[in-house]
Amino acid sequence: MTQEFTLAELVIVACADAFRGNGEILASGVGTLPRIGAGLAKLTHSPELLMTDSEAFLIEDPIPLGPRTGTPALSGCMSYARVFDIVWSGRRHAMIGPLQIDRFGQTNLSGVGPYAQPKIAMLGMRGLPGNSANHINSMFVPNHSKRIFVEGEVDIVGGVGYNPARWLPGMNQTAVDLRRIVTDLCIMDFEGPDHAIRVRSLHPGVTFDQVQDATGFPLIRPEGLGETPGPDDAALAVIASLDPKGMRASVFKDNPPARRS
Amino acid sequence: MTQEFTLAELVIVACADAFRGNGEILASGVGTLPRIGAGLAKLTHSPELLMTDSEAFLIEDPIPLGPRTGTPALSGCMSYARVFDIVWSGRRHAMIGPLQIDRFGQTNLSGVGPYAQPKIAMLGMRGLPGNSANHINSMFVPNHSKRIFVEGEVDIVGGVGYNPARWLPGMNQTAVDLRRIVTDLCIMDFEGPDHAIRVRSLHPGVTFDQVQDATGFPLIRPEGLGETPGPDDAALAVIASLDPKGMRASVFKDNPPARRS
Amino acid sequence: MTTTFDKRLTAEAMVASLADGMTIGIGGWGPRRKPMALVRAILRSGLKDLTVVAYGGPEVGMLLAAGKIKTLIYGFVSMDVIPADPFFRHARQTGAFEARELDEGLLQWGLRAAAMRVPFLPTRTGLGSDVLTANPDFRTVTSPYDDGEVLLAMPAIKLDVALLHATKADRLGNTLTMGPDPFFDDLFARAATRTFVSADEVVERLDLDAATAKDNFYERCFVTGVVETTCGAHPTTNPPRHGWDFKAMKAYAAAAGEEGGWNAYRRDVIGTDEADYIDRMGGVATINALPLPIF
Amino acid sequence: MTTTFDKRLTAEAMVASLADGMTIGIGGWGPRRKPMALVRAILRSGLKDLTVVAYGGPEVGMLLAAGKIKTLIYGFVSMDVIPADPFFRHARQTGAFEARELDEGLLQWGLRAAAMRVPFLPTRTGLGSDVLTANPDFRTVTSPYDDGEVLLAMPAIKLDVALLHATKADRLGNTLTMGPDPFFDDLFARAATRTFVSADEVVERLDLDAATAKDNFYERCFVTGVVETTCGAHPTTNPPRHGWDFKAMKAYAAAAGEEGGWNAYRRDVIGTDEADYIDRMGGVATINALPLPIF
Repeated sequence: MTQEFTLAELVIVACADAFRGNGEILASGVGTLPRIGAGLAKLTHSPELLMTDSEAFLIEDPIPLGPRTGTPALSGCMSYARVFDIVWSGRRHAMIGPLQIDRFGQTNLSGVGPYAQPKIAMLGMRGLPGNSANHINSMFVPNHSKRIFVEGEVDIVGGVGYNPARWLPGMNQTAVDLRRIVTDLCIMDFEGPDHAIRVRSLHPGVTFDQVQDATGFPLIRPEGLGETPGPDDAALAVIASLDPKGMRASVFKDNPPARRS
Repeated sequence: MTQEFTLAELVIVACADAFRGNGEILASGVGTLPRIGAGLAKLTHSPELLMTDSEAFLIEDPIPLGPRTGTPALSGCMSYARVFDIVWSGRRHAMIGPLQIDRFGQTNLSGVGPYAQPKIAMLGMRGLPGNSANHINSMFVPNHSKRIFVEGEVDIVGGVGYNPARWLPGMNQTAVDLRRIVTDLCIMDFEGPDHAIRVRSLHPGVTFDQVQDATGFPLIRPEGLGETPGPDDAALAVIASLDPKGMRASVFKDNPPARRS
Repeated sequence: MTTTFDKRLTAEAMVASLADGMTIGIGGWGPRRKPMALVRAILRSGLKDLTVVAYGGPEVGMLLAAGKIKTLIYGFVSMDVIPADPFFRHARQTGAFEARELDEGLLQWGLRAAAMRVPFLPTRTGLGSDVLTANPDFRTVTSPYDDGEVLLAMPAIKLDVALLHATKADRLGNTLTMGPDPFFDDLFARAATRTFVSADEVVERLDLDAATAKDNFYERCFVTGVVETTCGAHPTTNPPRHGWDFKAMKAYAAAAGEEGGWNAYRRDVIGTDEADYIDRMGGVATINALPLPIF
Repeated sequence: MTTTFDKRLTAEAMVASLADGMTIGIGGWGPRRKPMALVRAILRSGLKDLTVVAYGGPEVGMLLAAGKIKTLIYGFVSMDVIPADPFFRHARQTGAFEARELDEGLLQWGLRAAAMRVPFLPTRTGLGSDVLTANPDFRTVTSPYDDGEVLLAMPAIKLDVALLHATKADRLGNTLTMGPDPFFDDLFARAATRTFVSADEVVERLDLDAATAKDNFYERCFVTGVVETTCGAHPTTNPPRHGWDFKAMKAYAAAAGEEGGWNAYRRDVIGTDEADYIDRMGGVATINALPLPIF
């Protein structure tokens, strides 16, 4: 019998699954759960993934979160100059948590409100325009809501998506490749008509209507929409090894179990 | 009283003088005499010059020719990737020995004869197009003759020069900066009208007519054309320290004295 | 016989050589290896109307708070452990400066264009995004080959001055920068007309070996002056010497929440003298004991 | 639990995966760190009509002598101590291949364009020269900015395959390349659809430290296969293991002066088996004792 598991652990498995079958690319999971998810992928179904020590080097053994003992064995270098070489080559899959996401998959990290004078300014575009134009991208949303899944376009388009109005003749958008959106309610993908966002699976105890109500644009509901699969015992053991201090318990308020009551 | 000196030593001083007042640039003297000349410049009038160990590093103490004892102290890196960064930045002065030179200062290292099937093929263009389009260049010619200073254009233009027919509207040729041609007969420069080649000084015992007769195109003879200055004792000592095995003696047949008899 | 040259100068002399309205690039990355002592010298000066180009850390918030920046060209501004710099946020939200947000990769591409002396470099990055809104002067270029692809023509970001921090330098301008990542200090130096480098230690001559020679990231012909300033990167990380000073960064960020906070911070923390600043921060030994962050 | 993968293969299996007419980039520089064992495997095969891209050393002359090359894209072909390769000269003088001479800097710029997945990169280099004669398909591009500068649009040099030599590799495709200069092996790898690396030693797992990790020049996602071939760079230099084999290069060059020289060289020196070749060259210990050249 499988152990009980938490929503955070369910989400980690969903994040890991996003990296399955990507081939030999740099898996960049930014934030606690995507990072553990990428490590889980590499340690189970996708050993070919490249991964960093979260600073400037490549490693083959994913590094557990928290204080380290000793120096990890390195397999290569991933200075920022090399990061852009990899990004522009297309050999990367980044999973980050944007401030806003729209129906086209466009994402925003810059701020809320008009570009010239945003109501809430954040850090800037960071690598979103380059990531989105060049390699696979996924998103992690810890609090699925209309504040994040906005009705119109995101206020400031950092990450590009499938909005035809933003692409002019002659521009090559073939490298835009949005994969998964993992939230606290469900997994979504871009496999609807014309890359429309589709609910791929619902987390245990969540309904489609709940998800739709928390989203600012209409979602595609596929035939036979099922439940997000959770971790097996082996996966839970790997997760525990990647997060020995239990940092995953503090991502969601009160660290709820995977199944909503 | 100044010691006797050889033609090779005279030429070394002339090469060194080409690097005077260049500012802080990479001085690349290719071949025995230009290399000693660059070292002489750095050790006397132009300490600011950058110089390599002739492989992949920068040094501050010019490395004597011949077998080394010990490892030189390095001041930086000059891998080929960095060489092109420096070349394109314009911070270099290269002095090389081309196969052919024409009245426009265009140079050829590729071969003699038509490009499609040269009569004599050499190594290829090497860095000539990039060097000549980006930074200061000078030339060393050990055997001043019409075979090298050709009548028409060089057969294959590697290094670019001041031939207006080769430059189309909109192209930026302002970085083309040809300085000196040091030969076994004289020093020439590009300070004639429209960068025409001018005899700058004659080596002791050489006449202008001798130079003109050995050149495939008309040369400018300036007012008060003088004699190429030779090394003083201090310079001879530096030269000896840079070439302790006397490799400079084998550049010209029978290692003649500077003054032609 | 050999004449020689010496690039040493003080931070104050460096600032005196700058002019209002200049475009200044600042090396490092976020809260990592920033030439903070040089920035503090600017904060203590009357310099203004600057265009600043940076992968921004605390130096950007400080220069904004002090009203030094007219235009900011940046991929982000962040102190990592304090993700959003409150001085930056406030300035951005009040439209206090012209914000030219770029993708991080575009910023280095623009510096590379300047370094390679070409007017632009083509890329797909930025197309389809509000990079084009943020930078209305950006233009596209069409590939002259059969693909006919339309690309962003990232314009060269030419700098009047680059400010960088190194571990060690010599009076000739040779530098050694330790730490796992060069970031883009080399491109900042190559893109600039003049570059000033602060270093924890300035020696007569750097004698490097094959392993360390590569950590001289930019040739000394790109270095105009070197400033000896021990712990000059404080409060940012400067491996292997010291990590960032979280307490100091927190105190700086907290100042933004107080009435007249910047003026007090400027007066009481930045002060009028770098040696006093280092003393106030606990002194060299304390700063060099700051542990390196783990990620 | 962890599944794994293994990129080891033989030089023969590598050659079997190639096809006539492919564009093959060869790393190293002149007589330095050339993947000669992989080249010898091609010489022993029926492969033909290749487009070869290289900073050419002896591998180019050999492939030309064997009639393998249809088109050569190159900055130069030289063995340094033997400046002009007589097989190359003969082939060039008889018009035996399509010669696309480039400036050395243009070659890396074209590889970089391919690595960055842009159709071209602009430059002044090549303008005014016969690079444009040698490459009649090259076009110019006009800066879309006010400068309106006309530049050469160096087209991306996309490679079907890159062949490189490393000091050490692991079965996952991680590599360690020692020696003072990386040359452009990283760009060859990034510009290629598939990359094969020969290494003097292939281990289970490379465990590098911060100092050596930077000498993994290209990430293993760019490495398709690794071939263990001790002294595989012979007769070219492969620091720190060994210098070039002047005697062997001289014997190769001398073969060009003899009637049927290449056929004899191909039969008697290259032979049919790499292990026999290394034996004929004196064996591993002798080759590893070849002193590094001094410049």
